[in-house]
Amino acid sequence: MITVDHKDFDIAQEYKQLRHAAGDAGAVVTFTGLVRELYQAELGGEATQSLYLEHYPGMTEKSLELILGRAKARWDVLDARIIHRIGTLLPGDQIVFVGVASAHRQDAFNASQYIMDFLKSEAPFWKKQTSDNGSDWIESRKSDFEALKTWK
Amino acid sequence: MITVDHKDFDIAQEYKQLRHAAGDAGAVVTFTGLVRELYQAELGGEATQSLYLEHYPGMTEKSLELILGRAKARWDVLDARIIHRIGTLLPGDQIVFVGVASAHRQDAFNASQYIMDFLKSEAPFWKKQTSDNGSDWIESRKSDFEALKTWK
Amino acid sequence: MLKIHYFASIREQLHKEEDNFCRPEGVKDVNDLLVYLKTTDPRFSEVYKKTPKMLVAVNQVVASRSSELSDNDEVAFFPPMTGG
Amino acid sequence: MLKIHYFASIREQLHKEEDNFCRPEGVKDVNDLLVYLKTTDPRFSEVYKKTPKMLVAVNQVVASRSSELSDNDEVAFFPPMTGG
Repeated sequence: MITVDHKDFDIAQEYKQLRHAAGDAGAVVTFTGLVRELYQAELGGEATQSLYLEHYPGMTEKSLELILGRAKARWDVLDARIIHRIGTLLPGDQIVFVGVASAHRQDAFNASQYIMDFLKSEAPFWKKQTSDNGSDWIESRKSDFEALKTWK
Repeated sequence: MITVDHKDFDIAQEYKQLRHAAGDAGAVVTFTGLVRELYQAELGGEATQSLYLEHYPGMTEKSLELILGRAKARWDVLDARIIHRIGTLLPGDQIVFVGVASAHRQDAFNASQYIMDFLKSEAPFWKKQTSDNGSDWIESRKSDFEALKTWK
Repeated sequence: MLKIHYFASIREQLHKEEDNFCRPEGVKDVNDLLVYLKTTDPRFSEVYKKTPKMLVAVNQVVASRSSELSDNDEVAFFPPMTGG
Repeated sequence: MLKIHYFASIREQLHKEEDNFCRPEGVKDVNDLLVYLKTTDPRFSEVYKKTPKMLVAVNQVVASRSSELSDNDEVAFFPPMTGG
């Protein structure tokens, strides 16, 4: 199931739901992305005051469904969940959740990492960071494109 | 932190603790292993009634610390957590938890998968399954040894 | 009617979220549309130059410069995605 | 004193969790200990044959057949691990 919403999410509830929906799962992997105070620390960036997340309604859901479908075709997935928040977020806030339940751990790890890697470069979300120095749109990271090569 | 205990664990509490201890985390990955009703479905196994987990007190904690240390040396880990249950468990019960908080998602995914892969073959735990046909010690899976080659 | 969406830095620099107009004669693919927009909208022309990695989607699927356009298509221009 | 632990299927088949005895003369490494146990304990000999993948730990670290033994070492025999 896919949710794109301003609302926050509760990992305990998502985990419970995954276990329930999956039936006889042996492995559940969850990934949660958080707003970092020093989002671009590596680039000498300054402290984040807030992060604004814009998206393309319609295309976002469509692209997440496609990514989820490819992951399910490639690995044995019993149940999977994607949540992505939009709007204004603060440091420490949850941005994104991916949860996968499988019979075996390799499927759950691979599928969740695959979903995150492609979400980064295929799902139409854009981040704008506000810091002491004003506001700036975040540039895509080269390492995010490199990550896609793993899945060839 | 490492815990080996009969007691169950609460993923929400572990996640909260990881976020807190990690400080400025951008990514939290959790892995939870569960008792499957059909543990060895692939081998034509029958339904599990219960699973008994034996361990080697002292060596267990030592080997988990070593695995955790190697993971921390290899990836940027802000905080990590391993919980492994022992004693008698029932289908659907939680067996094992691994949680990793990092600045970036690749570190969190890699470190948690690495910990699980080596936990399987280095930490002295043994599973005994009880089914309609009696009790039997679970055999180690070839795929678990194959998984280690990834990390060479 | 072509429905054109602009997102993120492109939307901000253009000071608009969308354009709606009938597909001009001769605009048969994305490249034609880009030429048309650059010719008729000096601000778009400027933003296009400043966004070398500009992406395009046709009917909510990422497309290439040579993707054909039909009447009633939904086209979107945006910078590389940075979600997650 | 050598302290010897048995785990899982090995423990069950031997009907005991541990053995404690002074290191016999000539028992200098794990292999010597195995020979000693197989000679003195027919049941161990049988279990050893039935457990081709038997592992050994010396002082709580997985060791090889050629690992040297000292007085007061803790030795453990067990099948391949199946945790997680």
